[in-house]
Amino acid sequence: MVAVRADTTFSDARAAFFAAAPDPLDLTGGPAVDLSVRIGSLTLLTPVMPASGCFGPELGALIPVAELGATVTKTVFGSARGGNPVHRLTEIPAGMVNSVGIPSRGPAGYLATLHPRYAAFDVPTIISVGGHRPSEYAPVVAALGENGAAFELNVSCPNLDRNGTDIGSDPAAIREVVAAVRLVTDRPIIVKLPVLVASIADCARAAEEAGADAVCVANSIPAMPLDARTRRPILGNVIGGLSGPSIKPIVLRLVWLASRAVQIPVIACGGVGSVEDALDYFSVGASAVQVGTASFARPFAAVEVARGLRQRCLDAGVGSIRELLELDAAQ
Amino acid sequence: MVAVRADTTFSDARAAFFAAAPDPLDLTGGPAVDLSVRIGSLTLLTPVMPASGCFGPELGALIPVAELGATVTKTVFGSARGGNPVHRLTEIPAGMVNSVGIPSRGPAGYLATLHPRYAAFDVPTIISVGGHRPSEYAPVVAALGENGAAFELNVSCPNLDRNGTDIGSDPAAIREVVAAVRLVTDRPIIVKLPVLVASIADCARAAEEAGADAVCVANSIPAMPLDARTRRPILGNVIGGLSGPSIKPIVLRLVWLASRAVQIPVIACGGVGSVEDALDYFSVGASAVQVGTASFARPFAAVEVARGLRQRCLDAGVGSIRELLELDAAQ
Amino acid sequence: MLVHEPVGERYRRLVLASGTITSTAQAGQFLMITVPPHAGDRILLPRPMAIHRRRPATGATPGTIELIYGVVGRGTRALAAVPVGARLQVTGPLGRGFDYPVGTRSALLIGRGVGICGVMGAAEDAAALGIRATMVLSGQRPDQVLGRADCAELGVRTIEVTDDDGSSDLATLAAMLRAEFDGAAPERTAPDVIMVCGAGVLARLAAELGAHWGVPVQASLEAHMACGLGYCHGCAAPVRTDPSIEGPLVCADGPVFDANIPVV
Amino acid sequence: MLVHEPVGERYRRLVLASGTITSTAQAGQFLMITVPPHAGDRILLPRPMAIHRRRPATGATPGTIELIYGVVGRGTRALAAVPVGARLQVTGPLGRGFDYPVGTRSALLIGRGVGICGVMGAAEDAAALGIRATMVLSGQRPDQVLGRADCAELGVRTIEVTDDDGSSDLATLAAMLRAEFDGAAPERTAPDVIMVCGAGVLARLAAELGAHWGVPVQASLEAHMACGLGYCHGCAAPVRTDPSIEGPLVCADGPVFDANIPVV
Ligand SMILES: Cc1cc2nc3c(=O)[nH]c(=O)nc-3n(C[C@H](O)[C@H](O)[C@H](O)COP(=O)(O)OP(=O)(O)OC[C@H]3O[C@@H](n4cnc5c(N)ncnc54)[C@H](O)[C@@H]3O)c2cc1C
Ligand SMILES: Cc1cc2nc3c(=O)[nH]c(=O)nc-3n(C[C@H](O)[C@H](O)[C@H](O)COP(=O)(O)OP(=O)(O)OC[C@H]3O[C@@H](n4cnc5c(N)ncnc54)[C@H](O)[C@@H]3O)c2cc1C
Ligand SMILES: Cc1cc2nc3c(=O)[nH]c(=O)nc-3n(C[C@H](O)[C@H](O)[C@H](O)COP(=O)(O)O)c2cc1C
Ligand SMILES: Cc1cc2nc3c(=O)[nH]c(=O)nc-3n(C[C@H](O)[C@H](O)[C@H](O)COP(=O)(O)O)c2cc1C
Ligand code: FES
Ligand code: FES
Repeated sequence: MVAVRADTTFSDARAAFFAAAPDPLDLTGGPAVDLSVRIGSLTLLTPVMPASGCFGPELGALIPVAELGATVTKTVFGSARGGNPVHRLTEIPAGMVNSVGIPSRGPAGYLATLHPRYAAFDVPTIISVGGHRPSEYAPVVAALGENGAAFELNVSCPNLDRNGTDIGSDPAAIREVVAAVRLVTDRPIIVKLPVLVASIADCARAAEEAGADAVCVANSIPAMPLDARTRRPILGNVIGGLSGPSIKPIVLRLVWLASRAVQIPVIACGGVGSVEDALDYFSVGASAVQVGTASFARPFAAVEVARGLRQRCLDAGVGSIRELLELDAAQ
Repeated sequence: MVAVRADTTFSDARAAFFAAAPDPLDLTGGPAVDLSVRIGSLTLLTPVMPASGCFGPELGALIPVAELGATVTKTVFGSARGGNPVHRLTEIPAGMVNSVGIPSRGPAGYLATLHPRYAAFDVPTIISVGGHRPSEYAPVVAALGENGAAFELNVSCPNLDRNGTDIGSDPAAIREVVAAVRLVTDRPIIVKLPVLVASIADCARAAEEAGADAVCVANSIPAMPLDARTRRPILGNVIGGLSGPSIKPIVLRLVWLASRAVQIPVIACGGVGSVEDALDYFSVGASAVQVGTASFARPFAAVEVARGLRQRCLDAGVGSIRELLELDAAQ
Repeated sequence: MLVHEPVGERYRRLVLASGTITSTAQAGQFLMITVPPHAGDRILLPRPMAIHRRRPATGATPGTIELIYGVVGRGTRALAAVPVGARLQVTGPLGRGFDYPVGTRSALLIGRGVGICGVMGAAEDAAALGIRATMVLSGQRPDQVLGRADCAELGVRTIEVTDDDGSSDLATLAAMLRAEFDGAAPERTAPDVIMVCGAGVLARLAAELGAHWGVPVQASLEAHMACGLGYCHGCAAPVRTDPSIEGPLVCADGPVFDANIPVV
Repeated sequence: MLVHEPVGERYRRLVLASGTITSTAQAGQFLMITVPPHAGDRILLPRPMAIHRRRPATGATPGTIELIYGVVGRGTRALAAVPVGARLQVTGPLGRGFDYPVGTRSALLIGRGVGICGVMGAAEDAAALGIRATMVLSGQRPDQVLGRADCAELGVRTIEVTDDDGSSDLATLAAMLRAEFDGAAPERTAPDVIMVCGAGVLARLAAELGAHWGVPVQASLEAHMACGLGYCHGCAAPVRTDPSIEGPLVCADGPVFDANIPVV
C-alpha cells in the first residue's frame, strides 16, 4: 500500500522551458485574415484546438492557450473510472499507443476540480463526453449543463448493450446518442467518430441527421504493440489506441469521405503536428483540426499550427484558408 | 496511341541477383520439425505463403517457390477489369499505398495464361477470388473448378448492392458469399477480411458459421497519400491500400481478436517481413502468415521467413512453432 | 548542452546550462527531454530523466544541471547522437521530490544503476543541510556503479555493492545494512529516513528496513510518460488501488512517494 | 559497388561490378535497386534505374554497369548514403529495351536530364553496330547535361540544348532538328529511327518528328514500380486504353514502347 501525499498536484509555476518560445506573430500591416470557423452557434477564432486527452490546464503555464480556437477536455464519463493497468502508453516508430482507459471522476468531479481551471482560459471549453451505452451520454451532458461551450461526444467506446462493438461504428447507435443529447442541450454537439467503421460516410450522416453540429474524424486506431524481446503485450490493457504521424494517411481518407458526405463541418484529428499537416486536412475538406500526440514532445505544437496558418495567409496576401488553398491549387 | 509490342512478357531467364541467395538450410541432425498446417482438407508443409497481389509466377526464376507453403494468386474477378489510372502505387514512411485496382482477365483469361505457370510449381495454388456483389463470387469459383487447391475470397471489395461499403465489413454479406461458394466447391475456403470493420470477431464468426475453412486477417488499410509539395492526391484513384510495417500493430490486434473468436485457423497478413514478425503473429494466435510488401524489396523475404521458422525450431530443439512459443513464454 | 560524454559502456552524462531549473529544482525531481529527430527517425514522446546534479551559478558561470542516462532504446539512442552545443528542449523541473522530515539528522539513501541519479539530489541536500547521509550504490559490475565521485565531492559516505561479488543480493544487503545500523554508537544507529530509487526489489528492501527501524521511507517510482505534467494520465503508479478510483500519477503525485511497500 | 560519386550538384554516378548483367543487358533495360536501410529509415520499395553504361569484362577486369541517378526523394537520398564497397541487391536486367530495326543506318537519340541514361545504351549499340547516331542532350543548365563524355567516347555526335539559352524549348528544338535532318547530304537526311527517353513533351516531339519523316519512334516511359517483374500491376503505362482491358505495364511491356503519340 502506498500512502499518497495529500491532494496536491503539479505546481504549474515550476514549469520552464530551455528553448525560447516561438516568436510572436508579426501582425503589422497586411490584409485582415479571418480564420474563424463556426461549429453550430459557436464561433472559434482559429480552427486549431487540442485533441481530447492530449491537453490539460497544466499547459496554461507553458503555452498561450488563448491563441487556440478552443480547449477540449479529456473525456468525462457518468461514473468514476480508475483507468487501465500499467503500462498505459508506449512509443513505436511513427506512432504512440495509449491505453490510459480514460480515468474519470464523473461530471461532479470534473466540475469541482477541473472545470474552473478550463474556465479560466479565454477560449471556449469543449467538454468531451463518453459512455458505455448510448443511453449514458445525455445524463452526463445534462449534468455538465451550461459549463461546456460545446460537447464532443466520444463514441469510440465499446457499447455494452451490443456485445462491445464501438458505439461509433454503428450508425443507429450514433443516432440514438446524438438525439438524446440534443434533447438536453442547446450547445453545439460534435461527434467524434472512430476509424474502424464499415462506412465513415454512413456514420457521419447518422450524426448529422440526428442533429450534430459537427463531426470530428477520427480517434486513435486500436492496435496491439508487442515487446520485441519478450513478445508479450507492452500495455497492461493489451490493446491501445495508435495515434501520431503514422495514422495520418488513413485519417486523411476518412476526412475526405466524411466531408463529402455531410454539410456540417468536419474537424480533422490524426497526426497533425505542423501547418503542412493542417493544410493537407483542409485541402481534403476539413474545417478545423485537432492536435494530439504532437503536443507531448512539443507543447507549442498547436499554437505553432494556429500561428502558421495565419502567417501563411499573410505571406500569400489572402484573407482565409480557403483562398490560400485555391491559390495553391491554381499554381 | 501506343502500339504495344506483341504479347511478350518479361523473360524470367534474364533475372539475376547480385547478392548471394541466403544459405540453404542445414538439415543435418536435430529433431524432426513439423511446421505443417491444415487449412480444411489441405495441408501446407510450412505456414508461410505470399500475400495476394504480391506474388507472380515470374518469381519462380528468382526464389525457390517450393519452399513456401503455397502460392496465392492475384485476385481474379468474374469479368475483365482494366485496373486504375496512374499513379497506382507510392511509398510513404514505413508503408506503401497501392491502388492497382485489381486488373483481371476473368477466370477464363486466368486459366489460359496464368494458371499453367502456377500449376508448374510444386506447391498448392490458392486462387484469390473477388466480386462486386456477394452473388459474384460463386460463379468465379465454379469456373475455376478444380484448379484451385483452395480459394481465398477477397471480400475487401465495395459491395455495389449496398452502396459501396465493403462486402467484408458486413457479416451478413460475408455469410452470403461463403454459403454460395460452399455450394460450388469442396476445396478449402479462406475468407480474407478487411481492417475497417466494426467487429473483426463478428466478421470472422460469420465466415466460420457459413462454412469457411480459415480466415485471413487482414487486407491493406484504405488511405489517401497526398503529394507533400502540391497537396494533390498521389494516386490516380485518390485512395489506395496501405500495407507494410506500419500496419502491423493494427493487424496484430485483429488477428488476436479473430483467433479468439473462431476455431478455424487464422492466417495473418500485414507487415510480415521477418521471422520475428511471423512469430509475433503466431504468438497472438495465427496459424500461418502471408508475406506481401516485404517481397518487393527482398524477393527472398517469404522464403527467409519459412527457413527462419524451421531454423528457430532446430536451434531450440523443438518440433513445432507451438513448442517454440511455449519455450519462449516460459523464459 | 555543455557536456555530452560516455560514462562507461552503457551510460551518458549530459550537462545542460539552465539557471532557472538549477535554482528551482528539488531533490528527486525530473525533466521531460524532447529528443530531436535523428537521421530520419522522429521520436514522438519526450523522455523523463532524473536531475542527477544541480550546480548553482557562481559569478559569471551559469547554473547547470547534470543528467546521466542509459542508452536502452530508440529514444535514448537518438538522444545520444545530439552534439554538444545543441539546444535541447526540456520541460521541468517536474514532479514531487524527496523531502527531509523536520529534524532529520541521518539518512540512508539507496540507488541502483541509473536509479542512483534519482536519489543523488537527496545527497546534495543532505550535504547542504548537514544531514549525515549514507548512500548505497548498487550495480551489476564495479564499473557500472555511478555516483562514486559525486558522493566523495559531497562528503557522503558510500556503501558499494555489486552483482559481481554477490553483495547486491537482497538478503545479503539487508543483513549488511541491519548490521551496519543496529549498533549503539551514534553513527551506527538507525537512520531517521530512508530514500530509495530503483527497481521494485530495492523499494521493498527499503520498506522492510523502514518497518524494522520504524522510520519513514520515500521511494521514487518510474512509469512510461507522455506529458510529464499530469494531464495525459499515462503514468499511473504501479500500485494497486480501487478500480473505480484513479491511482496516483508518477509525474504529478510522484515520482517520490511516501511508501511502505509499493505493491508492484 | 565500385564507384559512387557526385556528378554535379544533383546527380550521382554508381558503378557496379556484375558480369552477368553487363553481358546480358540490352540497351534501354533497367534494374530494380533494393535500397539498404539508412540510419533508421527503411525503404520498402526497390527503385527502378536505367542502365546507363555496360562495360564488358576485359581480361581480369570484371564487367561493370554504370548508373546515374538524381537525388530526389527518400529512396534516392538513402541510396546516396551507401558507401563504396557495399554490396547492393539488384534485380535485372529487366524489361524490353531499344531495338534497332533491321537495316538501320542512322538514328536520332533524344534524352533530357537523367533520361539521357535511358537512351545511352542505344548509343553504345549504335557505336558497336556502326550506326550513325546523333544524340540530343537536353538539360536545365550546361552543368546539368549528362552524357557528354560518354558520347565522345562512343564517337556519337551530340547536340546540346539547355533551358538557360532557350535552345531546349520544344518549338526551337523541333525547328533545329528539322533544319538539321531535312537536308540532302547523306548525314543531313532523316534518321531511320528515333529513340527517346524523358518527359512527356520530348516523347511528343519525337512522335511529331517521326510522323514528319515517316520513321519509327521508340520511347522509354516511366512509372512508379514495386516488383519490376510484371506481377504487381503497379506500373501501368501512362496511356489511355479500354477501361475493361488492362493497358501495357512499363516494367514488362516496356519501358521502351513503339510509339506514335503516347497519350499522357
Ligand atoms: C521520473 C523518471 C526519471 C528517470 N530518470 C532516469 C535517469 O536519470 N536516467 C536514465 O537512464 N533513465 C531514467 N529514467 C528512465 C528513462 O526515461 C527511460 O530509460 C527512457 O524513457 C527509455 O527510452 P528509450 O526510447 O530509449 O527506450 P524504449 O524502451 O525504446 O522506449 C519505449 C517507450 O517506453 C518508455 N520507457 C521505456 N523504459 C522506461 C522507463 N524505465 N521509465 C519510463 N519510461 C520508459 C519510453 O519513454 C518510451 O515511451 C527515468 C524515468 C522516469 C519515469
Ligand atoms: C524504367 C525506369 C528507369 C529509370 N531510370 C532512372 C535513371 O537512370 N536515373 C534516375 O535518376 N532516375 C531514373 N528513374 C526514376 C527513379 O526511379 C526515381 O527518381 C526514383 O524512384 C525516385 O525515388 P525517391 O524515393 O528518391 O523519390 P520519391 O518521390 O520519394 O519516391 C516516392 C515513390 O514514387 C516513386 N517515384 C518517384 N518518382 C519516380 C519516377 N520518376 N519514376 C518512377 N518512380 C518514381 C518511387 O519509386 C517511390 O515509390 C527511372 C524510372 C524508371 C521507371
Ligand atoms: C494519451 C492519449 C489520451 C487520449 N485520451 C482521449 C480521450 O480521453 N478521449 C478521446 O476522445 N480521445 C482521446 N485520445 C485520442 C486523441 O484525442 C486523438 O483522437 C488521437 O490521439 C489522434 O490524434 P493525434 O494523432 O494527433 O494524436 C487520446 C490520445 C492520447 C494519445
Ligand atoms: C501491389 C499490391 C497488390 C495487391 N493486390 C491484392 C489483391 O489482388 N488481392 C488481395 O486480396 N490483396 C491484395 N493486396 C493486399 C495484400 O495481399 C496484403 O493483404 C497487404 O499488402 C498487407 O500485407 P503486407 O503488409 O505484407 O503487404 C495487394 C497489395 C499490394 C501491395
Ligand atoms: S506523464 Fe502525463 S499524466 Fe503523468
Ligand atoms: S512494377 Fe510490378 S508490374 Fe511493373
